[in-house]
Amino acid sequence: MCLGIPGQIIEITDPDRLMAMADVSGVRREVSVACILDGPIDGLIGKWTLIHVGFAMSVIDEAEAAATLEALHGLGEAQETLEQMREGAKALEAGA
Amino acid sequence: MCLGIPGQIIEITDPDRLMAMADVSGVRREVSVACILDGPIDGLIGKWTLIHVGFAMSVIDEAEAAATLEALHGLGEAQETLEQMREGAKALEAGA
Amino acid sequence: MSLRDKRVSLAHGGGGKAMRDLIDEIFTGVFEPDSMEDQARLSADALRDPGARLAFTTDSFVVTPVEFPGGDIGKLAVCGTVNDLAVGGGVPRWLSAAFIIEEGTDVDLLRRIVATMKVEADKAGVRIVTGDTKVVDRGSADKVFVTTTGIGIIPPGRDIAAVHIRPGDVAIVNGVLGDHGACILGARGDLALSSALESDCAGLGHLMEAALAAAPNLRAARDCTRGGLASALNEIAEAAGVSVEIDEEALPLRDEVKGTCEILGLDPLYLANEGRLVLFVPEDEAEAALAAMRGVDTGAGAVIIGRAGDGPAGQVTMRTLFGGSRIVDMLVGEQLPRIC
Amino acid sequence: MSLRDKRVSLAHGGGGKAMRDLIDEIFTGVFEPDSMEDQARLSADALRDPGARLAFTTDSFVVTPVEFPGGDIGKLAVCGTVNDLAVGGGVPRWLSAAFIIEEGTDVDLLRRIVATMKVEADKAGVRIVTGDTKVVDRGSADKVFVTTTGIGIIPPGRDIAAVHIRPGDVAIVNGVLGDHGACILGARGDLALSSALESDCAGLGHLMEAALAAAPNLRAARDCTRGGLASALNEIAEAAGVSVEIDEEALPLRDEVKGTCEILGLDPLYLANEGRLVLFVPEDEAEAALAAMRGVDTGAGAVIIGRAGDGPAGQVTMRTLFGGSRIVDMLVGEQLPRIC
Amino acid sequence: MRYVEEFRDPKAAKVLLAEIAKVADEIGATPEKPVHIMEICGGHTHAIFRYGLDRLTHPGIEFIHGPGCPVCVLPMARVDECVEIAEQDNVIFTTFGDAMRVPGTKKSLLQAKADGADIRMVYSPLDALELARRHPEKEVVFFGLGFETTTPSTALSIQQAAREGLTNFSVFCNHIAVPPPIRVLLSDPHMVLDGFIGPGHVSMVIGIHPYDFIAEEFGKPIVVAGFEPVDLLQSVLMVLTQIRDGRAEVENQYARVVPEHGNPVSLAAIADVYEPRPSFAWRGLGEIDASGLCIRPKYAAYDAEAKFGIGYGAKRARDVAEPEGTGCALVMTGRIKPTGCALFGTTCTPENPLGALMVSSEGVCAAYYQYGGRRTPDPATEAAE
Amino acid sequence: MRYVEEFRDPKAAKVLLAEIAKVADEIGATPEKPVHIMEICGGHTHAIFRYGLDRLTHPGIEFIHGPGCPVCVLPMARVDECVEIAEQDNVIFTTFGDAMRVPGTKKSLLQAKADGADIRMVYSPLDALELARRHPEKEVVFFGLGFETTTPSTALSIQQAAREGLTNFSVFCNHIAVPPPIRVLLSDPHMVLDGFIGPGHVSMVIGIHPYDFIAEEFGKPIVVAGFEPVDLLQSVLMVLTQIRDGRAEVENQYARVVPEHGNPVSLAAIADVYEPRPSFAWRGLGEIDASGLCIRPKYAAYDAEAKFGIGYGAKRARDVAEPEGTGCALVMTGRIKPTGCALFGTTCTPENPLGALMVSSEGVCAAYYQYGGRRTPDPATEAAE
Ligand code: SF4
Ligand code: SF4
Ligand SMILES: [Mg+2]
Ligand SMILES: [Mg+2]
Ligand SMILES: [Mg+2]
Ligand SMILES: [Mg+2]
Ligand SMILES: [Mg+2]
Ligand SMILES: [Mg+2]
Ligand SMILES: [Mg+2]
Ligand SMILES: [Mg+2]
Ligand SMILES: [Mg+2]
Ligand SMILES: [Mg+2]
Repeated sequence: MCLGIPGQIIEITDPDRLMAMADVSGVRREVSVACILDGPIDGLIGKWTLIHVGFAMSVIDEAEAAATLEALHGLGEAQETLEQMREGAKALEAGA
Repeated sequence: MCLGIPGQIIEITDPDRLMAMADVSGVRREVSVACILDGPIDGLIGKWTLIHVGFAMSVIDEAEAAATLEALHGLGEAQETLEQMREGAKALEAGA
Repeated sequence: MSLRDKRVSLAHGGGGKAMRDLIDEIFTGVFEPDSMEDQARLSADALRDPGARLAFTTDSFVVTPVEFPGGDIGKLAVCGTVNDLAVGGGVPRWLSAAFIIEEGTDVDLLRRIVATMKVEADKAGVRIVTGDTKVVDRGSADKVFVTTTGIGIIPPGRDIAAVHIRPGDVAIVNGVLGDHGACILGARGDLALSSALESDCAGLGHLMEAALAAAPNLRAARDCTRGGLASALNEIAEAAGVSVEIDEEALPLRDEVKGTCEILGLDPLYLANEGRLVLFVPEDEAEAALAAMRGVDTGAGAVIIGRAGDGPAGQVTMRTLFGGSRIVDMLVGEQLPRIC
Repeated sequence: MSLRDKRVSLAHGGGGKAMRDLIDEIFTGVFEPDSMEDQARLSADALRDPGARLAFTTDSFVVTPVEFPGGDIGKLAVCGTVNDLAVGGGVPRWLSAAFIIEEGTDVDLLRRIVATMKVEADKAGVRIVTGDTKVVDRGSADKVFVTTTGIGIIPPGRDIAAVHIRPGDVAIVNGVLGDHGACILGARGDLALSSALESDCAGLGHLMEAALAAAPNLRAARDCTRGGLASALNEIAEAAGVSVEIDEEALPLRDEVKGTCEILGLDPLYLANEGRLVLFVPEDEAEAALAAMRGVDTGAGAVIIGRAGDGPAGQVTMRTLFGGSRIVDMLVGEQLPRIC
Repeated sequence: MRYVEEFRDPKAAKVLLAEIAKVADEIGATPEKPVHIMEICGGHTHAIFRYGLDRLTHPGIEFIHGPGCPVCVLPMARVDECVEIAEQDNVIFTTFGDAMRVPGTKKSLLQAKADGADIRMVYSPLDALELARRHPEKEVVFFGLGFETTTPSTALSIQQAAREGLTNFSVFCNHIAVPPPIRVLLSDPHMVLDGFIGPGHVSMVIGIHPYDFIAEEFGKPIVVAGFEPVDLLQSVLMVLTQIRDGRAEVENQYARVVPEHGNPVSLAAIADVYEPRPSFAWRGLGEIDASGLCIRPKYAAYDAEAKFGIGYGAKRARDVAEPEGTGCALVMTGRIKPTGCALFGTTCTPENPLGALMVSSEGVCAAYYQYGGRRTPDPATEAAE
Repeated sequence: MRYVEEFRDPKAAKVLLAEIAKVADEIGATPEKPVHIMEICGGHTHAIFRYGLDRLTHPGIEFIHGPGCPVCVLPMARVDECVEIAEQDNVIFTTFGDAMRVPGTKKSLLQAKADGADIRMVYSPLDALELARRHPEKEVVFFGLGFETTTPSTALSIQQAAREGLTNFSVFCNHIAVPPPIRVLLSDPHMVLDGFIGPGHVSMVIGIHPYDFIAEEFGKPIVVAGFEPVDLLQSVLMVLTQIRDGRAEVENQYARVVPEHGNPVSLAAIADVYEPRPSFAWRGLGEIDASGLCIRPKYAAYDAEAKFGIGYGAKRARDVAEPEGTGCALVMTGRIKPTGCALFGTTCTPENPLGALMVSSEGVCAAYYQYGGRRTPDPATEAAE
């Protein structure tokens, strides 16, 4: 029961009921922002959230996302270096 | 609001609610016999009645019906006699 | 056999396996379409004759109840379209059948309907060669609707149409009128009427061919479906530009049909038929046509009911039992049971 | 103009004047059937060529809502049947159209639907030559159902069928997938989704002719309607006795379609399309076919998505973005919105 | 005997037509100076047109078609009230088919049904009662419409509902009485009527004496008649004979069905359930005193007017002006034929009835339209007019 | 950043797959002696199959598919109870689409709908709430199904209904918790698991600490993971790395969404509305203590069990025997693969699911069937098995 997707809050539609419009790749749906309210409701506009069954359940932490991707990047670069070294070694061997 | 048609009571279907089955040219419909009850309900079986909106409203009087037709018959015979007399007279004239 | 469900659900309309199971098991086996392709491909050999034409007609069937004494919606759907082809001179050849099925419909009901269709198609000499099924939400249809579309071949030189009717031409019907309409009114149950009436539903292709063979100058024919004989005659009189007079005494009506009409205040001339047609032939071919029709089971009750005249174009009148005359107009809407 | 009613009532289905008024005013003027007869009579000249065949197909359309961004049920009904003819190699010629109308339906809605049908029929070069209308009680249908049946002519020598597909043949679709299905899911309103998506509904007859001209050995084609591309490919693979592998990366999908699928847990491969087809051509004709298709407005987005293989007959697989591979099976029932 | 075919016998009709012609000649009736006979009941009007009797009878006899069609005389405001009830969420509104197409100011019941109201045609109020039994969660309202013929059926249904303790059944009462409008017509200074064909099925309930005033106060003959063509012709003959003999009596041609004093069970049920309204509106005739019935307070639980606070029960029927230019009142009082109305067949047709008499298939304008009064007249009739 | 495509990047996947292979080799994982990693959540199972990750990862890694699909583990008796409620006359029964096809002993909700019950698929309990507002005359029941991810949504909906004073909205509560069955699995003597992929969206609500017992009590690594393929691969790598390094910790791969301590509003709503049941039945696993939630007495007005006197609220769930021969329990505990079940693909198929895991498209047997576990296996996978 875990289908959750990132969506961006683009408009507050009903401040009393804590409802807002979320955009997922150009598809809009009204969602409850009750779970992520943390200050004035207008502050949510522009925020990326994780949406599940019509509720924005979590504000996505951009820094954490970037960090995750950064780690992969690092891994990739490391592998590439390794690969290059290996190829280089092979070339050396072949050259030998 | 006067569409009424003759139908024959063929069966008592619900003595408590005074309902009976009527037959109109082979088409059956349950009707109320409340209006024509006059003695034991079974006595209605076989009776011809005048049916209106699901109610048997009147038991058809066979003698009266026969009398009406009889009168027409008399009228018809009288006309025929008259006709024959006229034709006879014509024939006489023609023959003259 | 993978169709275990007793009732149709939306899954059977979703384009997936459940749908294929339903189609395979209920339809394909019976109708034997040509191929796996979603279209029938038909040899056009019979159309090579110069002058041969295609006849093409469609009708949706929405009868309630879906099954009734003397038939079901499948029988109606095959016969109705066969008849629309036949009354225009088309020799019925191929049918398509599209089903709109309400969620919750008994699968066995579908089976029965399809079986009836096969029987009627075989009788009529047509093949049901392509089809479709859709399933809609409960409450978005009334059990099953069937739309049949027919292709017939009109032989070269044959041209049956109302415009050929001339004053003096004789009008023939093939049997008692109104059985279908009266039967359905009873079968619906809400009027609490019962009788031994059965629908007259029948395919009339062979009857038309017999009549055409005996009366080569047969002018036009029309099946007397919705709106009954009265509507068919009005349409035909208008299209032909003639008047038509029919004779009340000649109209073949069963007692039960009369009884139904008396009770409900209806006019049998407007009751629907599903196996009755009215055709017009030149006077000198009338007896031959009658005899030929009576030789076919669906024409056993054929009688002359009237003739075309040179009165006002489009006017249909009836000589009453009393020698009076009244106009038989088109209905306004539909016939409603009356009590006054 | 005698049709004063704003909504259809049962009177309009009774076979009387009200029905004739409805038909005259809404249908006849627009569709121009041949005559007053209840069947079209069609010249068979185009069928004189030895080897020419008739293509014949039918579909009922039951879409909810009846009008949606990018089209309406009438557009679907014309395009759907035109496409079923076209993908089999038939040149669409004539259509019939049978309407089942719910009591209470806006007459203006019917007018709009019929107008759309006329526009699409003209675009496709087909004539709507015969029809039918039935009116059913409120709650016995969902506004309007339309059943179209089409006749096309398959030129002599043309034989397009799945059985001709060989391993190595290339699969091409004519544009982005799933727009129709995703658009309808949104338009229904009950999921409260909105987007700028429009249905892809379009007639594909001209596209097929263009592809056939450029790729004379075009093997087979299928429109990707209910059940989407996945179902079309499964059907075709099974009928052809080949395997098919498609490439996830090659699949053209709009962001909004992806978004709809993410939100609802659906797979775009199974979303319905109404203006998309997949066709198989020999590898050496693929580029020519692509170019020709891209020259037609309905083929502007044509791309190669995969090819037939000699794997297990009927098996459709997809190479995922990751280089993994998964089976793309037929749906079981219909795709239901999921949350897990 | 099946009491139908016997009374449709063309031979008997021929004899009667000859006799009618004889008596008509005896009293000097001519097309120019015709005898005006009003058939009060729409059922008779219908039969006259269906069998073409108007064209078969002596040209000196002119039928004037009376106000005896309860559908035709139903005011538009009452139809509006039906629609108002029928459109309530929880209501199943039941009606005879006759009333479905009658236009209200906004819509007919047929249109209201198309718009979503749960409206069902029934053959009998008993069927409405059965619906109420089967749908305890719904309010089932029966549209009680009709003359004395029909009134007992709704009275008995209300009594039955009360016996069963049904709480979800009610009647929207529009029952009316035949004698009051006849008195209105006879009191009209333009009145040309020479005699009446009395509605047999009304008399089956009320007997023949409620018409005594016609003979006694107004000196006009009246014959209570059956509905088969032979019945009608015989009744015409009886009226003519009274005229010829200078009599003005209430006679009973339909004695096989009509008891002199009516049906006691029916009368008792009416008296138990209903009471007269001070007055009631008739389309084309206006308000007529004591011409309508309403449900007695003791049966208020079965009175849709009380239950829904609609119509006479709440306030007087809304004053709804009839469409302009309608000739209905003139037709109903015999001063013009339907064809004499400027709207006939043009803006007033059965498809789109403007006036009361075009509404029901029993309305005389509808009958004229349907059965050919409007097209080329029969040569015989033409001569007669 | 749109937080989707970035985590579906094939290049990133390639890097991760290489790194996974490296670590797997380092710890000596082989097809004969694989590392068993359980992804608890059905959403992860689905993603693994959808992207073919099981075939791409090093052959020494074997995914064991956990019980984390609330549809799969729903006992048939509970479906029967849904049907019982849905078939009541006045009820609109609302549910996520996932539950529509789940078989009860007699029928699924899809079949009940076909049989006439008013059952509607909704995307959100908020949509059910809106239906209740729009249909005050109906009882709107929402089928509350799901793990901690979903539980807040129904709790908040009940609170909202209470705030609005809605009296016709209730929830049929079947919410369950992830940790209890994990404890059951880990306590199984046949247990072969070496590490866990933790359900990220559950932790989004409850945080990562409820899994501490896995590391602390049972000494197994667990990585709370996102649902994109890159997330999953990275999490696998993290688990493998823990194994290689001899660590057993609760790590959070999905930190962009999962706060360490979860979502306080959600947790408060759950605590306000729900309380643990003594035990709850899991299809294929049996009764598990404190694994299910029910509605607190103070919200009894919104509790469909109380309102309809059905299910746990009235009596214990009926004991419904699972169909015979099903291998579900063995699959769920990792002892066999779906293809090892005798019923797989023969009598148990997605069209006619017999066992729990074939029911939902998240069930592992359904995933195997749908995504090709059953047909010619990938040569690579074949070699691996
Ligand atoms: S034609 Fe119409 S308006 Fe004129 S009298 Fe007849 S019903 Fe009245
Ligand atoms: S195949 Fe069916 S019975 Fe066997 S384990 Fe899977 S779900 Fe259970
Ligand atoms: Mg899950
Ligand atoms: Mg009357
Ligand atoms: Mg037709
Ligand atoms: Mg037809
Ligand atoms: Mg026809
Ligand atoms: Mg189809
Ligand atoms: Mg088709
Ligand atoms: Mg199609
Ligand atoms: Mg197709
Ligand atoms: Mg038709």
